[in-house]
Amino acid sequence: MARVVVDVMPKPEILDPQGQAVAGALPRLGFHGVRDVRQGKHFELDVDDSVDDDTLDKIAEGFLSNPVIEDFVVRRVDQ
Amino acid sequence: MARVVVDVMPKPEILDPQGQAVAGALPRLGFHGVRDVRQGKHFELDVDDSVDDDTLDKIAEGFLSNPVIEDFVVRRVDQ
Amino acid sequence: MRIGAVTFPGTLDDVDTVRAIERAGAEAVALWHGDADLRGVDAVVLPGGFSYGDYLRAGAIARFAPVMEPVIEAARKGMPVLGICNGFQILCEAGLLPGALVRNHKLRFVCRDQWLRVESTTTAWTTRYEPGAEILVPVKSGEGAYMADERELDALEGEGRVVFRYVEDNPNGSRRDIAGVSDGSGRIVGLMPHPEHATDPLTGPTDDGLGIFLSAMDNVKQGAA
Amino acid sequence: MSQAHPQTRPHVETVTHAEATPEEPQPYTELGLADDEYARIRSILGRRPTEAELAMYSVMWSEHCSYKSSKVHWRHWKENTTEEMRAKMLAGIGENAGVVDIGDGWAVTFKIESHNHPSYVEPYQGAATGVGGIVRDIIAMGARPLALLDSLRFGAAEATDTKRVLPGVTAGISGYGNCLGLPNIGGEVVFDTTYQGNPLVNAMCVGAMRAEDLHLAHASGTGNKVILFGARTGLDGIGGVSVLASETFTGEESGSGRKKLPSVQVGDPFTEKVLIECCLELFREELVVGIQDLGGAGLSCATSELASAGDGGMRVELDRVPLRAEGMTPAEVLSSESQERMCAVVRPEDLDAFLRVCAKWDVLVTEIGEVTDGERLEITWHGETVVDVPPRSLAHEGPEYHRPIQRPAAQDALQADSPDRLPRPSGATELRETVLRMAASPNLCSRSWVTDQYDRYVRGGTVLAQPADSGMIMVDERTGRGVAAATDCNGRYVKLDPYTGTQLALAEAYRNVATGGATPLAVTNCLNFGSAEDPGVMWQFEQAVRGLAEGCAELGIPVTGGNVSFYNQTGDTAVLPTPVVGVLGVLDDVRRRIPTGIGGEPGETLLLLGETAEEFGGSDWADVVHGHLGGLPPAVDLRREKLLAEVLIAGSRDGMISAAHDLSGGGLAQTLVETVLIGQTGARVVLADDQDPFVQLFSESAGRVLVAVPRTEELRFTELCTARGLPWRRTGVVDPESDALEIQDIATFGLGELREAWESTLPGLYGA
Ligand SMILES: Nc1ncnc2c1ncn2[C@@H]1O[C@H](COP(=O)(O)OP(=O)(O)O)[C@@H](O)[C@H]1O
Ligand SMILES: [Mg+2]
Repeated sequence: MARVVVDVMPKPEILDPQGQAVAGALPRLGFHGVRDVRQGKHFELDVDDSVDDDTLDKIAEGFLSNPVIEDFVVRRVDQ
Repeated sequence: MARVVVDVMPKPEILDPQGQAVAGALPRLGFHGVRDVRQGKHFELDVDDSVDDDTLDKIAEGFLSNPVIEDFVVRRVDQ
Repeated sequence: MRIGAVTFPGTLDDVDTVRAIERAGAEAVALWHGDADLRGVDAVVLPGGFSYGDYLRAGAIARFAPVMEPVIEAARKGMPVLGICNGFQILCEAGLLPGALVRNHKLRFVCRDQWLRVESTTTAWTTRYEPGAEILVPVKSGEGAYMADERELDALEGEGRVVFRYVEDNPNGSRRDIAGVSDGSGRIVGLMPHPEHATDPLTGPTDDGLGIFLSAMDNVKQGAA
Repeated sequence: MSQAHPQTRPHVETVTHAEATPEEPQPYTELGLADDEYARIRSILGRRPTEAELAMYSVMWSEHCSYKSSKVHWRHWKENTTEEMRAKMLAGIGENAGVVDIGDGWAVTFKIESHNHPSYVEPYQGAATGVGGIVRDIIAMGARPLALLDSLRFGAAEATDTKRVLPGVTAGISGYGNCLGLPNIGGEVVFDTTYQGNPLVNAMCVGAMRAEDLHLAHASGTGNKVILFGARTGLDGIGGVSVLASETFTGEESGSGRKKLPSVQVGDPFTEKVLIECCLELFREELVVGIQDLGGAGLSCATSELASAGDGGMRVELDRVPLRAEGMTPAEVLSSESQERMCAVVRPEDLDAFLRVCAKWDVLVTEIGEVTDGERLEITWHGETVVDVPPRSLAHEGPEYHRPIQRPAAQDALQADSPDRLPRPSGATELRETVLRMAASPNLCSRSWVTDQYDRYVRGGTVLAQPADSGMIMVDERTGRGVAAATDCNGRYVKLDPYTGTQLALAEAYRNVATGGATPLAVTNCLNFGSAEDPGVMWQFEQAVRGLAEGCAELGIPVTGGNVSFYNQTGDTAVLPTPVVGVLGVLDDVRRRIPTGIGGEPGETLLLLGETAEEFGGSDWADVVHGHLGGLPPAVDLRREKLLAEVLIAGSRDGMISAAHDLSGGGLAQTLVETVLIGQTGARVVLADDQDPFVQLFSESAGRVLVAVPRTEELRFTELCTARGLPWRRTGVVDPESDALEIQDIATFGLGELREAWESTLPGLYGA
């Protein structure tokens, strides 16, 4: 069994209202020095060892993200 | 300027309907071998070098996550 | 008798809350998220909506608004405070009520008429109801599932602080069918369903929600007497 | 890792440069401009266009913005609108949205618009931004948006792609509309295999204002300021125009880098909600001379339309526009379709007050130019002129095509393929099964899976919403004056006969509004068709427009606006022609509305108004049971529809009708099922003995409504019908004691059994 992490982020040219809302709120909460925030999704998958990288890419690209507006990164992590 | 990543995940004992929906849909799409999926949030912050780890923890704990239901991890990454 | 209704950027049900307060016979006072004081109101309602778009988490940004300082202070001193839907989420985020509200178990926003049982009639907002009364009011939310750990839930049940419970069908996967809870004093109450949308059968399913506002008025009058 | 950074100020092409290099080749074909269109631009300008000008012409002269294939057919609206129809119209075709006078000093504005392709590519955001766009159209009239409707078409209900598109579209409409605080009061969900790959997402918005507050998009008054407010401008939604950028970038970004800019945008409903409140306050304070939303074609459209509707020219300093991305070119800034932006024209003396209101709402605001006494739209970029054009040439003088029109050769065969030959259920058992099967079919089953995701309560003025024939909201809380709206279209009817089919869509929407007790007032439309270059599609289109225009003339209600979406087609397969018709009606007191469900009064009689003929062409029965589409659609009789509406309105005014539901897809059987389920009350029905029960139950003849009248009103009401010459028949009684629908001599259905059939289908497909 392996642990796989997929991070899905809005493409840089795409509006990220959530990230902007967070960035806008921080100074009001007294936190300064945060220049930019982007918010995406973080998936943790437990997969059988038989699942190869190619399949993981397909899952990430075809299902966990929409390539029209999002980029993704897949990585295997140690547990 | 530093890049900071904050990952926020539902606590293990909290129901994660989003992760479950993903896990449930994968076999229907022909992807097998994914045993479990959990879904959380992924934040990327660009922060001034003056922002210390303590402040980042406060931001993550007091704002980016809700400790009643979520855990978080903060890490600085190379750009 | 003056009851305040707070408008945050993105609050939506403030007009309805004002209407419900007026239907109950009290004077409604509009409060703004940037206000530094509560303009002498006797009770305050945080209405529903999507404050700050509900970005990040519902209520997470609004709870830091300036008006929340006097709200928290007044609540601590015993002023009746009601959070409806987004208002409930804000009260939980602010720590005035225990627990948290998360995505509905079916991952969809749900808008429907919902039966609730009034489980506690001793709070500042529910004295007008008979114990165990069942009322029909709209529920409309996407992050309405009430969550707390087992110990907290047991404590809430034990102290009679579960104020409303879904009957027949739980619309969002809330733990133990909880629709609303109160603080230890019974003066701060939060619920996901919308009593303000059940104050006139022309525009809502019933007028079952009016009792909430009437209860608060009784309560304030008694306090004054 | 080395990464090339785009220059923060890329090379831009000035008018001077364009003048000096007349022969430089330009990628106009890639931008969708034909040879003769490009030649026309050169002749208008007397030189070749700059990159920025080329970008502006290419978007403004696109099908989407210029209506170049459809405009020649608009004459049908004009020719069919009489003075009397025009009288109640405060603004009509050509404005952002139509405006009608609903009495008591109130004006109501409404419009429907498509967001089809984006909703296929990214269902959630495509549908969400579709809602955002139509709402800004309504604000641009100076109105407060009051309610939404959404008319949706998807591929086969069980198709895998539908399971991606439908939940995404629904969630997008729900996510955006709910967050804006607009009740969703109606719409449609229709499935047909032709929409596979080409779903239709049409969103409608209704808004209200005091008649004197109407704001038209005009930029008048030399020296007035041009103000851009709302969200920042980014690279999203630029689509094709990014080909222009490729030459202006160095390093890795050149060539392929910028070409793949997404044409889909992400919506920010919170920003829009704040923008709405900000605009309403600006209107209240009378700080706006003219206003225009930024939708398709972004600033290109807003500036050229504002300027060409005014009496002067306009100068814009484009580099002042607040940007979200680095290194954007003027062409990109002008073409960006970033959401949640508005453009206003403001008197200089009001500027400070304007800025103050924006600050209160935390809305980003920038002065970007001013109205001039010239005749040109002049746009500069860091001091250099990059655009210098006559604004009308962009906004109003785009190309117009007389596309070839040809009735398809297969049309005759289609119409000859009558449903009469189809085997019909025989005997009570088969009829019973057919009722249940029809009620459970995707096109007739309960829409709750979709509509339960929409907030219908917010703002507290909704008096009718799903499930009801029309949505109805209160406009004036003091008097109870309100409006009703419905959208309808049966694409199968339109396919069989586009002229009649479109009139049937009009008739149904009109009838749905009247069924709630409201008086129909005005019409909007969204014409969704296949490729404009297919002569058969253009024939459908022409027939549809003529049918709608002539139908409106007969009903005496004007078309106040609309929207066209061509190219809903994959390869040779076009969608069913889908001219969605939206009708708006008024009621002086919404307390007199007619609800849909029976059981509100102690003793009620069921009356069927209208006549039933044997009409199965394009019916749900032929589709569900036989997968058949052929023959002719039901006949349409608009005079009868008008009479029916008058009777319903009179019945509502005098309190004679306690519930009503019209007959449409699925016929009487379906209406009965819905009536008892919505009212949660049983009923006993007796069919006529002089007509085949199958025909009575499933025929889709138009012009029919089932009403429940309190027993005490029965005589008065039937006498009214007889006196007016409206056929009626006593069809049964409501039975509050029973929890069954009994159709005498045929079948008895328990309400539970009906509910199971009607409500399980969509949850079964898309998740319980
Ligand atoms: N996409 C939608 N959005 C909102 N309401 C909808 C939608 N689809 C259907 N409805 C509502 O569901 C109810 C049933 O729809 P339908 O059967 O198409 O009505 P009708 O046949 O009377 O036009 C109506 O109240 C309609 O407005
Ligand atoms: Mg109808």
